[in-house]
Amino acid sequence: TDLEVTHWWTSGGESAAVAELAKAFDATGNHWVDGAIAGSGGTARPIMISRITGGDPMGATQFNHGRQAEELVQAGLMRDLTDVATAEHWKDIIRPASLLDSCTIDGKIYCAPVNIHSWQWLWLSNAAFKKAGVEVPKNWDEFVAAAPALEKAGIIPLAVGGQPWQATGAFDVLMVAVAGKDTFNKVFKDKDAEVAAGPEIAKVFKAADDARRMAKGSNVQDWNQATNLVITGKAGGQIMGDWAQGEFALAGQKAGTDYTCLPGLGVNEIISTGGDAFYFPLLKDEEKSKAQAVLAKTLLDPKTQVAFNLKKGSLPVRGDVDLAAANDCMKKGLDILAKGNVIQGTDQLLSADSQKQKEDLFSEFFANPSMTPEDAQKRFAKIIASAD
Amino acid sequence: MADVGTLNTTVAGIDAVAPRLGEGPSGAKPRPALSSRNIMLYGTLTIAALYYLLPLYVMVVTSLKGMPEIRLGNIFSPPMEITFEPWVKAWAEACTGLNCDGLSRGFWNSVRITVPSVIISIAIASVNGYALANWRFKGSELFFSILIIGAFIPYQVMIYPIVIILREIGIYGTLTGLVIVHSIFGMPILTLLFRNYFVSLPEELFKAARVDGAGFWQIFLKIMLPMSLPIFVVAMILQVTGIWNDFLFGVVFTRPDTYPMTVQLNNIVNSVQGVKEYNVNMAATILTGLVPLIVYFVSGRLFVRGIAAGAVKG
Amino acid sequence: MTGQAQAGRPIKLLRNLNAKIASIPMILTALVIFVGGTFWTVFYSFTNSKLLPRLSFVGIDQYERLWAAPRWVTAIENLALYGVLSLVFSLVIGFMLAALMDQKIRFENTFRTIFLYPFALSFIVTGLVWQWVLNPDFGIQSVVRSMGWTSFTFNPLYTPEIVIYGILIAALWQGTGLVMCLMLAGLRGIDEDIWKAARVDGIPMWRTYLFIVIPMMRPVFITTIVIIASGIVKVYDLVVAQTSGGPGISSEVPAKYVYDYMFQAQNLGQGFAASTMMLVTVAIIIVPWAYLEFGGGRKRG
Amino acid sequence: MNVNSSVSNSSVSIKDLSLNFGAVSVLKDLNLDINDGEFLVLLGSSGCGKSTLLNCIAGLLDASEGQIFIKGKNVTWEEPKDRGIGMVFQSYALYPQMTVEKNLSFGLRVAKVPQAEIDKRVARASEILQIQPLLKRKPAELSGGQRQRVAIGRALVRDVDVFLFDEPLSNLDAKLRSELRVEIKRLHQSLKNTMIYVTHDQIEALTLADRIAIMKSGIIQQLDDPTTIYNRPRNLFVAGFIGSPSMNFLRGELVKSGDGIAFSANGVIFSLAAYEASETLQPGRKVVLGVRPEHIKVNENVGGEEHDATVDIEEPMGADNLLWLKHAGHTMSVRVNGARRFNVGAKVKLSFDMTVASVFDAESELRL
Amino acid sequence: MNVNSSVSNSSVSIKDLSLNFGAVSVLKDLNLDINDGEFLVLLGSSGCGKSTLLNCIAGLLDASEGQIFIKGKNVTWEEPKDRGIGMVFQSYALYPQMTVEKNLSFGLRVAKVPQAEIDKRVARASEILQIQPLLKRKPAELSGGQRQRVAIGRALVRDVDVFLFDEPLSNLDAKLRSELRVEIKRLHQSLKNTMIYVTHDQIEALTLADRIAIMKSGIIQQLDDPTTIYNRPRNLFVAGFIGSPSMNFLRGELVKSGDGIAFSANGVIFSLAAYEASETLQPGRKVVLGVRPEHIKVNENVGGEEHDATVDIEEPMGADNLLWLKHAGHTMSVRVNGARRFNVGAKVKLSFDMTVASVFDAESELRL
Ligand SMILES: Nc1ncnc2c1ncn2[C@@H]1O[C@H](COP(=O)(O)OP(=O)(O)OP(=O)(O)O)[C@@H](O)[C@H]1O
Ligand SMILES: Nc1ncnc2c1ncn2[C@@H]1O[C@H](COP(=O)(O)OP(=O)(O)OP(=O)(O)O)[C@@H](O)[C@H]1O
Ligand SMILES: [Mg+2]
Ligand SMILES: [Mg+2]
Repeated sequence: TDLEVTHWWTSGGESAAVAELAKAFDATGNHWVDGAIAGSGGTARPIMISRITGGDPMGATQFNHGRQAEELVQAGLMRDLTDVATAEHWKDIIRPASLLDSCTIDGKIYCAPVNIHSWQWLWLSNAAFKKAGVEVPKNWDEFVAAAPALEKAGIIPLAVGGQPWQATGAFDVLMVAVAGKDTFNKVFKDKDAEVAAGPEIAKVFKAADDARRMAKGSNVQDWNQATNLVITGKAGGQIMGDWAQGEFALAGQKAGTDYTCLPGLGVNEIISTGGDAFYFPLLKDEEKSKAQAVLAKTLLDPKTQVAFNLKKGSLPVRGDVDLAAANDCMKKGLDILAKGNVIQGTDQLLSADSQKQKEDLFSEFFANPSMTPEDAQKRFAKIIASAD
Repeated sequence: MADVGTLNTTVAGIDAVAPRLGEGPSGAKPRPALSSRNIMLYGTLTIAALYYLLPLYVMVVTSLKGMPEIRLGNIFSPPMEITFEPWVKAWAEACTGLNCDGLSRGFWNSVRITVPSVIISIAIASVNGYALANWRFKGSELFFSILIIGAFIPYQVMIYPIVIILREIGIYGTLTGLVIVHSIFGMPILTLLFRNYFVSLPEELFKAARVDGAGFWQIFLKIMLPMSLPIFVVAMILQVTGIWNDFLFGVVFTRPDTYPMTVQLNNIVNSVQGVKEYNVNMAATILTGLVPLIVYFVSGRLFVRGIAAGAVKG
Repeated sequence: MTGQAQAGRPIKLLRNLNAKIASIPMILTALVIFVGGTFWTVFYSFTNSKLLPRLSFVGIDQYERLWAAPRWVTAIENLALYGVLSLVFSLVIGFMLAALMDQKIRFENTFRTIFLYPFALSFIVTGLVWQWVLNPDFGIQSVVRSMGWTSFTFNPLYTPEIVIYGILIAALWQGTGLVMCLMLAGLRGIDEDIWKAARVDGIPMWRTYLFIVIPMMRPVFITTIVIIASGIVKVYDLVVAQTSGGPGISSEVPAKYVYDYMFQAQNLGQGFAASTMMLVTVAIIIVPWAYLEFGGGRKRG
Repeated sequence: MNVNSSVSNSSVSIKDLSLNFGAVSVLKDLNLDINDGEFLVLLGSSGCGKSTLLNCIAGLLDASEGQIFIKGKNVTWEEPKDRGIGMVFQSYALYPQMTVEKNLSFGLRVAKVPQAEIDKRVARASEILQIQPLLKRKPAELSGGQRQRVAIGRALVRDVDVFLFDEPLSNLDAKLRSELRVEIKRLHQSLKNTMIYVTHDQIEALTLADRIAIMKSGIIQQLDDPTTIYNRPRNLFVAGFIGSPSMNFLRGELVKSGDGIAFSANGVIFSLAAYEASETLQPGRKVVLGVRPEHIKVNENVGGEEHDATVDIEEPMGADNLLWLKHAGHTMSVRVNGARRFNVGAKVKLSFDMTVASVFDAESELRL
Repeated sequence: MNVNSSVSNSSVSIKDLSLNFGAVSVLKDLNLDINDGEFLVLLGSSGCGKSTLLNCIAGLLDASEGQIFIKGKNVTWEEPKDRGIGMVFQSYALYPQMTVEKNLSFGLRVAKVPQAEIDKRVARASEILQIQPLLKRKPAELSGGQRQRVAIGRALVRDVDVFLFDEPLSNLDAKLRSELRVEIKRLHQSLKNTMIYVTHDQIEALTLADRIAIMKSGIIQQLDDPTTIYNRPRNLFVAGFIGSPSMNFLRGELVKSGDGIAFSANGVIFSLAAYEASETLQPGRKVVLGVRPEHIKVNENVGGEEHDATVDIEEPMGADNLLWLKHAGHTMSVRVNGARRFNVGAKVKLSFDMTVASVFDAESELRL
């Protein structure tokens, strides 16, 4: 049966990873009809939602699991996957459990998580630091200290693309690294505006101010263009999620020798466990509905998980798979995961609305040097206060 | 002005001495080809033309370069080595997700979307304009005013209501639905142009046809249409351009196998493997713009004539 | 009215029946889409609809939040600035080009085609190309610098203060050709005798244009302004393709705010509130004018 | 409604017709009966509602009130094509993309008349109008006069009862105008159709009409044959409107003079003994005396007193010579033979032919 | 060439003027001297080059060859505003968004004439043209005649030597046209400026002109005062062009008849004994006899033979009555007094007044 799957995985590493999913699904005798829409979730999501609400749903669609699809589920537009999940014992195999929790609404499971993404990485170009004549930093503070040397060598210290979510992501990462897991949870999970206005977060803003200064001059829009600055040594580093690793891999670079990755910015080795999941709109066609179940099952198949995540540069959602082929950075991630140093991603903690407001704030903050960290923090606290 | 008058007579006295042909100015006033007026005129036009041509030049030149050459940095320098590789790639090989057939697939989808959309939207708007110009009825001007105000409503605002309406009619996601959407959003400006054009045609022609016994449709088809080529060309150009270049509706109201070329273009341009392949992007960009461009070059002269007729009357 | 007394007076509604039938698409569009859609939007702007429209009213909360959002304020400011500049420059440049083209020049067709062709390209393409031409690392700035003028700085797209001008450059490039055509058409419609009269009166060319010809071209200007202005209000693709609203939020526009909040932030209520504000603004400017211009039973022509 | 009898012998009959454009009332309670085969001219200055009336008859405008009968049938709500009318417009209104032949036959083809019949009628019309050689041309390739002939032909082929002309000759130059005028007259003589002809040119009205209806602001001022209109205008407006140059008007009052009645203005006395209705005139009444330029004789007595005048302007018009004279504070126009020439400033003697003069009440403006 | 004298007393003088539009030659070696204070009318049918000539004089078109003098000064290369001319256009060409006052004064303000002077001139012009009450209105609020008056005023305020009129009255209706004609005539009499007036309406030409220049295809056919043009047209074209209805033309040949010369056509003989140049006529020559409609008498002998004819059409025109008669295979128009009426088909006797007839050579078309 043909099943149309929409997603926004179109960059090099991503599409290679999707191909693995498609291959596995086709192997079950069905057919994966690819519906890629480029330009990140912001472009793709409205299209997906329009189609689902417009009565012309696809077979399956990617969302960042968490709260993005909540209302679609509540409106009864999504297929209940509990049957598949029970049959496949997802409760036992998916780890961390919070991933499945995000898919669960009123006790029913509505999505199949496929990977774990973590934001908390600093990617560094070894070549750039060599050129600037400084050691490759081992944590954020060293990195900040090395910035002047990089600048002198004509290298942008920190690459940040122009898209708003990149600045926001970088800030969240700095928050975990600088203020720690508890503060992070207080702010984003408990929506504690007082903490958000407090001295801990002020430190984070101080760090963000540094980042802002270091990011001056990165005239690129897309995240992978920013990553490319690092790959080519035009920039010293980039704060970006583990998906950046795919780009390094595609460029033929090797972790450790060509580039260095610092989870948790080398300060606080904690990673967030956001990720992608597939949702399955409710279809009238029996056949397709069955195929959906098959796809859901395939997505969590150990072999698929390994193949997909290796290409994607993310971590599998099952703890029981063998990742011998994983590279340095991925192994670091797995270690942290195993230690349980995990937090939930902001996607899961905040509504898209609050996320967007945050994005507006941080993209402005990063682009506008005249905005003081204090002002920014005030606005940040306000957003947290009204967040849901 | 009496003083000027006397001045003239004195001048006349001087002139009268020998005002015979061949002395004094005679024939056409000499106008050197390089008069300061011409230099100004053609100079300004040429500079303006350069500004308009610059991006096209950059696009073409870049699309003919290889990536190594592009990295050298000067986007204005002509290609040292012309390669058509980017064009081939943009047309047939570039990947979006798993589909690696470039723009070619989107091209035919675009054609399938554009042709009926252009025809139907123009058909509807021309009939509207005709009815508004020649068959006014109570309220027709009100609807027209609403339509004109509708021209100012951002498309995004209307997506939700339209999705709901199309869903209720049950044509969401079909070509019919998309054609309707294009007709709706083309209607305000096109109706304005058609109405103005038909108003500018002599009213007596319309009356004569009515006396001759022709009805609403006969007058439209046999009398008005044959006289309206210019405005149809204008409408066609506007609609071909608008619909061919449309991204938002194309992506919201179609499915992957019927995505128009612009969606494909977006996918190619926005999904990059590390380095952006500028040459492929530029080739893809030119390829996407090619159809409207050809329509322009073929019908440019009629365009101006038609615009004239469609605009002159408010 | 003596209607009933007269033999065979037909029912009013049925007169011009064909015209009315033919206008059904227009009437439906006007009523269902534009009026209906607008009311629907306004209605739901008082709810806190998130991903899907739902009827939970929150009064004017959305509007309060909207006007408290710096991004919205920036967007409105940008639109005002961009709108005024774009309208003025389109008209001025378009008119000047048309005036030049109207001097019985040679190669008129060539020039006209050159000025008009960008209109065939979508805003996405336009944005992309100009993003590139204006890119400081390999666009105009780098080329000029590589020619020796190393302090040359022309980097509008990454300079928040002037980014809107970078967008303006691209928008004008794309749209002035059409304006020029409209203006040229209008100029060609001016009575020859007016020019002659002005020459005999000894009125210099520029004054003839300014005080006589331009006022005479009112209808052309109106059509042109409708076309340009409706494009300005809707400007979205160009900004997305060129800057994504950046750097920061410095090139945000209202249409993008609407789109982002409706679809990315999944806060329909907020998006609807923003679109309602746009509509209100447009209506305040347009409705009285449209009434004067098109409504009110004005005489034919 | 029992209007049959009054309707039966008229070809077109208009009853209490009113028409408003919004708040503006253009036609007011208009009544008009046009006989079968009559050539009726609607004459009036620009904007008086002539075209509006014609459009009402044609069915191109809906009356606000009133009824229209054509050939005894109430056509008030009929479609134009069902009224048995043909219409010719000032701007010709030929279909530019069709050849002359197609132009002529369009109405017939719309009505699905068989081709043989169409050919016959086109042949007949083009013969009558002598446009056979033009049949294959397009309107753009025709001269103004030829175009207007085709436009007439278009009405001709439809074999209609009533022809409506809306200033058909206004767009032509003087020479063509007089030629086509004769042709239309001849056409009417041979076809004997009812024709309603709108013009603001009084020469056309006088030469063509069986009867002339003179309109002013949507009201018919006088409906009569040309001679009566010219010689016995019903009121001041008609008198001033008809005749070129205009009738000379003198304001004054009636006085007794000797045995009869006389007119006095600015102290000058004109005997009205010869006036046709002199017995009805009452002394003391304020009146306007109207005398046509050709009824004033220069240096030639036709009876009555002689008046001194000075030549102010001379307008030689070929066959005639028009003099503008100053006479006792009035300016007066006088038409003399083209061969008689005067110098500006010359003193002349005037003699008024009162048998053909008109006297109007100064207040009601009606002829006495 | 010793043309000093001819230039010094002419206001406008045109020497060997030629003008081509691309390959089309519109004016051919044209020479014209217009006297100071003269009212010259350029008369010709559409497209003959009248406007082109006027535009050359105004400086709005560059001559291809030749020279133009105004007030003795060679202005061939001058700008229009420096030629001392004012121009009035058929379409009025008023500046639509300015009030009448602004329209009048715009040229002066541009020329930086002091405000007091502007006011004075506007006041004077508007007084002459009686447009004071309209000064604050815009052109759209004026009637055609008022607009044309303002257009004339615009030339008036500029105090120019030469007025150029390009069919100023063509857009007006018949009545207004005759009124404004008188006003222009009066204006000329009071201003005594040189005026060059283009028209294709012969009535305007005949009434207004001191001299008329009749043009055909860019060549002046005859330049003479109206009476001469009317009575002694130099050639067939002029004879046919002037007069309404046209002169009646009969083709035939000269024959001997008794003691004198006679004209014979279709076997009918007309004695030419009374013709003014009868002695120069040679028998056997193929000629065209031209007789004006008012020079044929009906049932009234003015000498010479009488001819039988039948009334074909009667066109009553108020003061006159125009008869179209069939006579020996010709159609002939005859003008009689408006009071004399005839029935169609009536048999009448015609008598031709040969003293004022014209005889043209059939080949050269020149008057003999
Ligand atoms: N569609 C309309 N709406 C409003 N007023 C109109 C309309 N058509 C005509 N009028 C007015 O009605 C009056 C009569 O117009 P109409 O065209 O009948 O005049 P007319 O006698 O034919 O004049 P003309 O000789 O200029 O053709 C005019 O004052 C005109 O302004
Ligand atoms: N700009 C031009 N280019 C080419 N031919 C022209 C141009 N202007 C006029 N002509 C031609 O020159 C001839 C004379 O034109 P002109 O306007 O002088 O005629 P006219 O006597 O004024 O006629 P009308 O009475 O119609 O105004 C015409 O045959 C016309 O087609
Ligand atoms: Mg009319
Ligand atoms: Mg002319």
